[in-house]
Amino acid sequence: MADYLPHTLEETQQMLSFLGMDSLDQLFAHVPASVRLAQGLDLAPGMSEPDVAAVFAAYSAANTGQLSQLTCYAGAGAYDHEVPAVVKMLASRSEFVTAYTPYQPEVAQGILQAIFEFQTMISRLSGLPVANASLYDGATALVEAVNMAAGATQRHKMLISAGVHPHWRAVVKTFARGTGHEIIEVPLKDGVTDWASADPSDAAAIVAAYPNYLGVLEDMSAVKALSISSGGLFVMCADPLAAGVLKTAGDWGADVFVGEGQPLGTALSFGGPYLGLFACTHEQIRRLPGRIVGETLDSNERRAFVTTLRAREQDIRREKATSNVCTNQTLMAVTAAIQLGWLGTQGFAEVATRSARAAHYLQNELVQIPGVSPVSTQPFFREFALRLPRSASGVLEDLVGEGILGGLSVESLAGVSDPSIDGDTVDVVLIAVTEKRTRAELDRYVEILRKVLS
Amino acid sequence: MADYLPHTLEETQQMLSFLGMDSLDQLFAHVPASVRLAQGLDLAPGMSEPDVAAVFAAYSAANTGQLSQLTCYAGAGAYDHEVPAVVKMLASRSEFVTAYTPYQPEVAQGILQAIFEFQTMISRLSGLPVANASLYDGATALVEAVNMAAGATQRHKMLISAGVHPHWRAVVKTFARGTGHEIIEVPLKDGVTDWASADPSDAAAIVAAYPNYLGVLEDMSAVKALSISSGGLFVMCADPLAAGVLKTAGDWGADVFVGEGQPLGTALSFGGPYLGLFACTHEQIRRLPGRIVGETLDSNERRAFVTTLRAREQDIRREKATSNVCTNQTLMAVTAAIQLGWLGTQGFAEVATRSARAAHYLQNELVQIPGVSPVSTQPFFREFALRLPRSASGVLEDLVGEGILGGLSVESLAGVSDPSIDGDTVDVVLIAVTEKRTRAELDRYVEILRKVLS
Amino acid sequence: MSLPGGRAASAPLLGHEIEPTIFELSVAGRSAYQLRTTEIPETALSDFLPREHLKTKSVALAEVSERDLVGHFTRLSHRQFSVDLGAYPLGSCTMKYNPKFCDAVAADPGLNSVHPGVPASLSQGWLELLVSLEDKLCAITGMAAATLQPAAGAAGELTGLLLMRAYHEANGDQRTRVLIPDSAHGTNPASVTLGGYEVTTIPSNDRGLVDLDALKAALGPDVAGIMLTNPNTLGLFEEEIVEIAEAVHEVGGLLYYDGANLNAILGVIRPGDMGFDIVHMNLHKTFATPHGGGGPGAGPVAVSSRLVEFLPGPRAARREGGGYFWSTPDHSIGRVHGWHGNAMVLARALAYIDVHGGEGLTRVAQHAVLNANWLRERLRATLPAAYDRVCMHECVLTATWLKNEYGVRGLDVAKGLLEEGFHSPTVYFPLIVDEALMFEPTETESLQTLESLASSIERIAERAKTDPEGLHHAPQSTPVSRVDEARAARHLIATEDAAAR
Amino acid sequence: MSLPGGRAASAPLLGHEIEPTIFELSVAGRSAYQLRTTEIPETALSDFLPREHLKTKSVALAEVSERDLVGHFTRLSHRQFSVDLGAYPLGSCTMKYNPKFCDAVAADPGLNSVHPGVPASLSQGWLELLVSLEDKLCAITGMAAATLQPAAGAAGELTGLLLMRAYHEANGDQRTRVLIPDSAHGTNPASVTLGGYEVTTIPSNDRGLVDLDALKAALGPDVAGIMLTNPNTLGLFEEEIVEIAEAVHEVGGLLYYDGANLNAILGVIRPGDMGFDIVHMNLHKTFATPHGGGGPGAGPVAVSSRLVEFLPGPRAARREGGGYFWSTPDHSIGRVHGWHGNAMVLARALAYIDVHGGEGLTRVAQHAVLNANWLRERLRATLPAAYDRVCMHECVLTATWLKNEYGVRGLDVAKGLLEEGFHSPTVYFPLIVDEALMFEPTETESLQTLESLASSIERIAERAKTDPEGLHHAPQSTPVSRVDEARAARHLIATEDAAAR
Ligand SMILES: Cc1ncc(COP(=O)(O)O)c(C=O)c1O
Ligand SMILES: Cc1ncc(COP(=O)(O)O)c(C=O)c1O
Repeated sequence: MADYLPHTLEETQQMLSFLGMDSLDQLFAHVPASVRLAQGLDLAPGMSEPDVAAVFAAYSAANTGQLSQLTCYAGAGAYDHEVPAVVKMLASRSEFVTAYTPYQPEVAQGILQAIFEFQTMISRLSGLPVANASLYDGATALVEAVNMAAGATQRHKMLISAGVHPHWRAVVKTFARGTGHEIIEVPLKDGVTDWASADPSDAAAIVAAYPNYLGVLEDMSAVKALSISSGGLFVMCADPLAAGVLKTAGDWGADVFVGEGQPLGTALSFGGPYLGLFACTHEQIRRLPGRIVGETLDSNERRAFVTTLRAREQDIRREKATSNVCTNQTLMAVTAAIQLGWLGTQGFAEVATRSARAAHYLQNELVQIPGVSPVSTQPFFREFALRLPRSASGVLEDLVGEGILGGLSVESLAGVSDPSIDGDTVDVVLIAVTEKRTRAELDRYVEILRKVLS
Repeated sequence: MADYLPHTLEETQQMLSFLGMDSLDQLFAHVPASVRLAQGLDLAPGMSEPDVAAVFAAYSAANTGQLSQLTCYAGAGAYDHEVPAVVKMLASRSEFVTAYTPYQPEVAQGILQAIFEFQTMISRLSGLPVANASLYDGATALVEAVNMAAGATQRHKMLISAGVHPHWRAVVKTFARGTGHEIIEVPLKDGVTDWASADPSDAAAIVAAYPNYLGVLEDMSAVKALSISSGGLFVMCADPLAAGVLKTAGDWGADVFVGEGQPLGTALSFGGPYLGLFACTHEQIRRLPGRIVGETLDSNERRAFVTTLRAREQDIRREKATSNVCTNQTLMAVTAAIQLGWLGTQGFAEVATRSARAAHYLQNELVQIPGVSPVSTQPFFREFALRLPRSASGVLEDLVGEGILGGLSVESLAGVSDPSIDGDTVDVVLIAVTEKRTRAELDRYVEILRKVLS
Repeated sequence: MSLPGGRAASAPLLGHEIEPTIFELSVAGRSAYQLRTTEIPETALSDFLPREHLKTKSVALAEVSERDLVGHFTRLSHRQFSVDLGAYPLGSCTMKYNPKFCDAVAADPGLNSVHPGVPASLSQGWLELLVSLEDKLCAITGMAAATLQPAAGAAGELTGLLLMRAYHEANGDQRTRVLIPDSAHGTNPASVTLGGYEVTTIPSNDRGLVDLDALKAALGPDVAGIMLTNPNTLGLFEEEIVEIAEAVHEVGGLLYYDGANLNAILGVIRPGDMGFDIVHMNLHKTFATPHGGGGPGAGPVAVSSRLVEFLPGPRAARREGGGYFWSTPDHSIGRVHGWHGNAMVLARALAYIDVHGGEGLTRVAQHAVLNANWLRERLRATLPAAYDRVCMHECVLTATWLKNEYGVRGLDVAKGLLEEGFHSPTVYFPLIVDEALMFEPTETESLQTLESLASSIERIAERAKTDPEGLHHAPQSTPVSRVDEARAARHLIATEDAAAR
Repeated sequence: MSLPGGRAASAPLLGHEIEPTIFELSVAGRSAYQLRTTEIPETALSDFLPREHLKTKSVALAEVSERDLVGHFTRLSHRQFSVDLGAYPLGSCTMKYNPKFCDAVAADPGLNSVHPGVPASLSQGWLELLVSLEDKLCAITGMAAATLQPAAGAAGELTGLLLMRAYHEANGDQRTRVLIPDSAHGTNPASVTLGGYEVTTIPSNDRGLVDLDALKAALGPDVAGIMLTNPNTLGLFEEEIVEIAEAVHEVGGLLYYDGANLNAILGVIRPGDMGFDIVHMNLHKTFATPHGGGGPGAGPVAVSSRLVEFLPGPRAARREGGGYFWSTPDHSIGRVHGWHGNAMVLARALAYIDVHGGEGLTRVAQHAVLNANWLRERLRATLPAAYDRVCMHECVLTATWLKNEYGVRGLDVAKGLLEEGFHSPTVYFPLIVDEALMFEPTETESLQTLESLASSIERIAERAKTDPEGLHHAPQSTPVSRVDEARAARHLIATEDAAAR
């Protein structure tokens, strides 16, 4: 029987004797018999590691959508970027991997300083002065932003562009069941939020996405204007990589930035663990959810780092708390700091530029194919939606047969009808391109799609 | 252009100015122009890491003999044993991987202590009191043993059983070109060394293998007797795993143990890096080749480790040296210490037992197949040689078609004729079995071989 | 007994140099990145993007060589304590050994290179894995079904409370209060608030358990449910759990089980059998997925049959006749995660469960409880237990006498332990115990390690008598000495840019 | 200039606890291993193996839990300096940064799970890789062909000498002596001896170079060849190399190039163009494969066309019309390795070469030389160079004046540097320089790191004036303080069992 316990039989016995007991069961003697399991768990017997490895190898083999087999154009917040060996190696150092939350700063400067560096990087790429130490993922980061807005404005009405990722909108709605916020989705027209269709008065937050989930770059100054006129916070959801070429949340005047940090060094990982990014203005700092690392001094007056403003956190204020986040996604934050350290100023801009360039190259070619048309004529970043002459999921299936993961069907993300798309979603495909795609791959995509559609 | 240099253009310039120079070329001004390259190297331009990765992925794909595709029965000193994730993880810690030889013991206690533990483990499994810190591989370890014997006896005649791995014998012969040793191969009969056919008088060393490369367990007391009568050193080449069930070199009275340490935690690695093992009696300690770590005290009287007896080494005695080994295979020694730590007393015995058991199960079944006969009727450990009704390499090719790496042809190891095999080697296959092989796999081997031969 | 083994005996955390930040190592123009050659025409950004969207100045990140990147983060790692370096008896956190095998499983590109948005047909292995994990978590907790989406324990709590709410609402039942014992973890009341409920705090009795009378007094038709962890945060088993469950159920309330302490009862007691309706688990505690310095975790929520229809979706499900598909329960509360939860953490936990099997998990709980009781008993004379009787997987000790006699507080003891090469216990939690020190040794620490830990604590208690000042200033041998936490909060410096100002 | 970056600033090596050996952590009956379920009948050993072969008592290894195994080796790793922790200016060793990409390449099971004995048809990728590496090493050295078998530099040396011998023997030429300068690395004379030759030592002249007159005087028809490294071990280029080569060739001798210092001339000068006939390379130096705490390395030997027929075999070769096969040269000296050499090291080196390309390799050499010269110049007032002029990739400085004035020796300076968070330079080598300190910064260290290193050395020199005693006892802040090396040799304790006695 495999396990990781050190106890020899003699030691177990010796320890029991020390306690004046003679069996392990006796340790549980004070537990009412009626709630103790008579037979043990209804689970298969334990297996050795290599036996379990064989089981997992079968799972692995059954995943026919692995990147080693398919060229990836799927995105929607999760992108196939280069993550070099050096980043994986550093991020997997066991001191980082097997540490707990840095409760004892004297022996946790490694994690604390890495988070401090991460916060600085996220602050810079969001253009806002403070960032936290991470949240679960982009979607739940948006929930925190909405809650922050409610706290700041004492209002409950949230205007959310339908350009925000459908899953994020869904998550916001789920949690609004508890907080009681009113969530108003503002539809898109030609890929752009039709803010005129919504009443901004009394809004706690105006939530927009940049680029939106269809890749489109909407004019954020319109959102800023709305936020000023309504008094609600301007929450900008953004692809963190966009800041490599595009204006930041700070540049557009947003109060809060939230983002999905997966593009910053995390593998696709079937959706998790990812990395919720959150930054805001000075005004909102005492409402910042999650942990935050601050700089201070040690008793010998040397620079040191520590988690701070914990009064905001659940562990002190308890029922007054506006967030319950405790364990977050530190290792992904550390990974992002390493990945951004690897990229540096120039590499970060370069990855964004190359991704955008490749996306435009591909889009330009694909729209030449008869029956294929862009969902929006507006500018886009590195992802775009196309309307196909037939069901997107069917076309995607055909592409898989050719070794291409050609994108995601908007239906699979948003359901058959969604305010982000005029008409139904069934024929709409969302295509993302990263810096990894070569011209040969893009040209092949065009060629195969043409074949598949003809 | 990709590289790992930190220098910015400005810094290079600044450093050159500090030297009173204005170009990098000037650093080489004192080198005669006639030997300086005018055009640079005739190499393709550099490629980025991901581009190189694509080149290597192609090499990888072209290796159709990977274990993920074939069930492995190849051995001959290189075995497919379980190496768990924990061992790989620990052995790849960058403090071990990126350190140099422990020349400064104060900052190298990690490597030094690990080697001390390794030496202890090798000493115990060889049954001899001292082991060194590793040599290149089994074959070159045998060269060192032969040189040690020459030094100890001031003789040059080496009797080597043809049961020693053919490659090892070849390597010994190559290096004897320099040292001038006379190498006498003693042939096998029915898989067992025919010592009677050789004249042991004046021998510096009697070299035997246990098990021999055909897997056979020869009687080592006969070798011991020869060594006593001749006055030559008894050098025993052994599979280190054998000590999990079989008598050790020390038990048999050997003076020197050499072995190939690959079975102790190293991947098959297409043959290297492997791990040369070497242990000997107290008498020979001052002749021990390679590095040795010893225990001592630091200036505060605490236990500490250091490389010692360096006077034996080339770096002091220079032309008087009997060995020139400097860089050895430390990381593999550390890996072996970790792997043996993982196995422990019980696991080590268990792996040996299971391998032997599985080998006997398989051999027993295979010899039932018409036309298949054992090369030797003597006891064997976990490897055995069979004579097939047709060319072994042809049969092995057929097995590969069924996903089985069925062993190695003795011809490929030893050439068409070799003193280890009565008659020619062409039809002889060498089959190794490890603890990883399941009954289902073994049964399938039998079934497929039967099919292939029928 | 052999020599002590659990100490970070090589004192990796000693030393007196600080590591510069990556920004301080930065030199303009240096770089480490390398990208693939793509041969895509190098058009200018402004050729295809309108100027009003373009940034005028690049985001300034650190500019370092790969060599400096590696040196920096390797040195930072040497400034970090971790399970792999030594014993980490941090109460409530279950810092057990994280098997490397589980990490290897998660490193398989066949799992981690799958995009979360691919159709189920391309991710059958993943769906099968998720179903297997869900089944096993249900078997372990005695529940009917589970969602794997919540990314950590607190996310599970809130999800559970929303399920509670959905259940009552479906019954047309408007309830407003949730009961929580005063010993509860801080996330519990926070989650209740975010779930739209009011917290009613139930006091503990003099045995450290829920005061049953007070509980009954607090119950009423407006009570949606109660959140409990059992064993509670004192490491004590709520012996009247059956009565508690009956009382809460009686008024139509539901019982929520905070599974942070599940390690104590694995394979011995099932929350379902105690009457719980909703259970979250911390896979990063009980199921040994590494904590990553503060996450990622995973907080699946399992529920009894009457709550299944409300579970978040989509959930992986087995198709009659083979294969797997995504399905969303009829009255699902909706998504609680952007995708399917922290999948790589889920995979690790399943590997852990599969290695152990039922019997192995039972042994885990038994030895976790054995270790905690041994330590409690061993320290009896040095740090008495807050409640002096058999505990479960952790024990809450108190340093009150050291404070009273020598002015040495629990915090000083904790900091002194850092200097001894051990991680500190949890301090000042639960709030109801004076000078609380909460030790959770976990089952993977050996008797030798526990003995070594106990000796260190004894040494500290001795030192309290002769050198209390020294302890107030401990630790000194760590990468930084005692950190001024108040200062950090007073002048917030959360980024290098704030530091530079 | 930003803050210093190369120091092991978190001082991972400080601290005062020793780590027990794994045997001291061992407890009988504990275990960590897990093996596959095979369902092979569990027959007794004695059923199939004769008793006279069976061991009566198991080999006693350490018995530890996986958790303790991990803790032990992780703590040991924290007691070990490495390139990834800080600057490592160890002369002659080329401790440059080892790109992690190359390790990742070598971790591919498509390479590392291939058995070395499989037929060439199953390992075409490997053969192609080896051919590609051989071609590129030849282009770099200006040679015709190479063997990749030698496992390290010294193995390459001996292989090269056996090639020299085979060449002369094939010419019916019995030669007995090999010339070696007095500055040579210790492996050179040892290899010559094992190659069956006598060593004739050639003195250096007052410029630190081979004394051409002495060389000529030593030449004769009995000279098989000369072994040189150029730049030599003083870091100085043998400017008369053309004359040396002519003189040696004149008497029918061959020139052997010890490639340990190839990093200095990569892409700038080729050994072949200098007249060398045989070249070994240390891939673990020049081509950045990590040194592993003392190996594995790889020491391929490249030769000019007249020696190709003697190379060890089998060698991977390209087949006309596609595909690869093994071939052994007609007059091969035979195998020098059990299989094909240290294949995974070879793969790393090829990846390194491919990333750089020709131009990148030239930049490597240029900046290695730039760094060494900058450091030499920067330290001019503190530690003068043994030969005061432009050096190549390393510089040999001398602490003679510190010894004379304050009694502080080179070793004390080296040990002091450990306390400063840097690895020491090579000390007392080459033997011909008094109080030698040989610094090789390598090209991957930044200007900031070099500046920081220089400041540390200046601090030590200052300390020599005021606190020479302190330096005699340095280092104190490392895991162990100065180690008694003599004691270890006096009472050899090479195993735990010897220690226990
Ligand atoms: C008792 C208890 N409940 C809940 C939690 C919250 O879990 P998480 O940190 O995963 O959000 C914790 C963890 O600290 C805990 O100890
Ligand atoms: C100049 C010189 N020659 C030869 C060698 C021997 O190389 P290796 O240690 O790889 O055997 C070295 C390495 O230390 C060296 O510096």
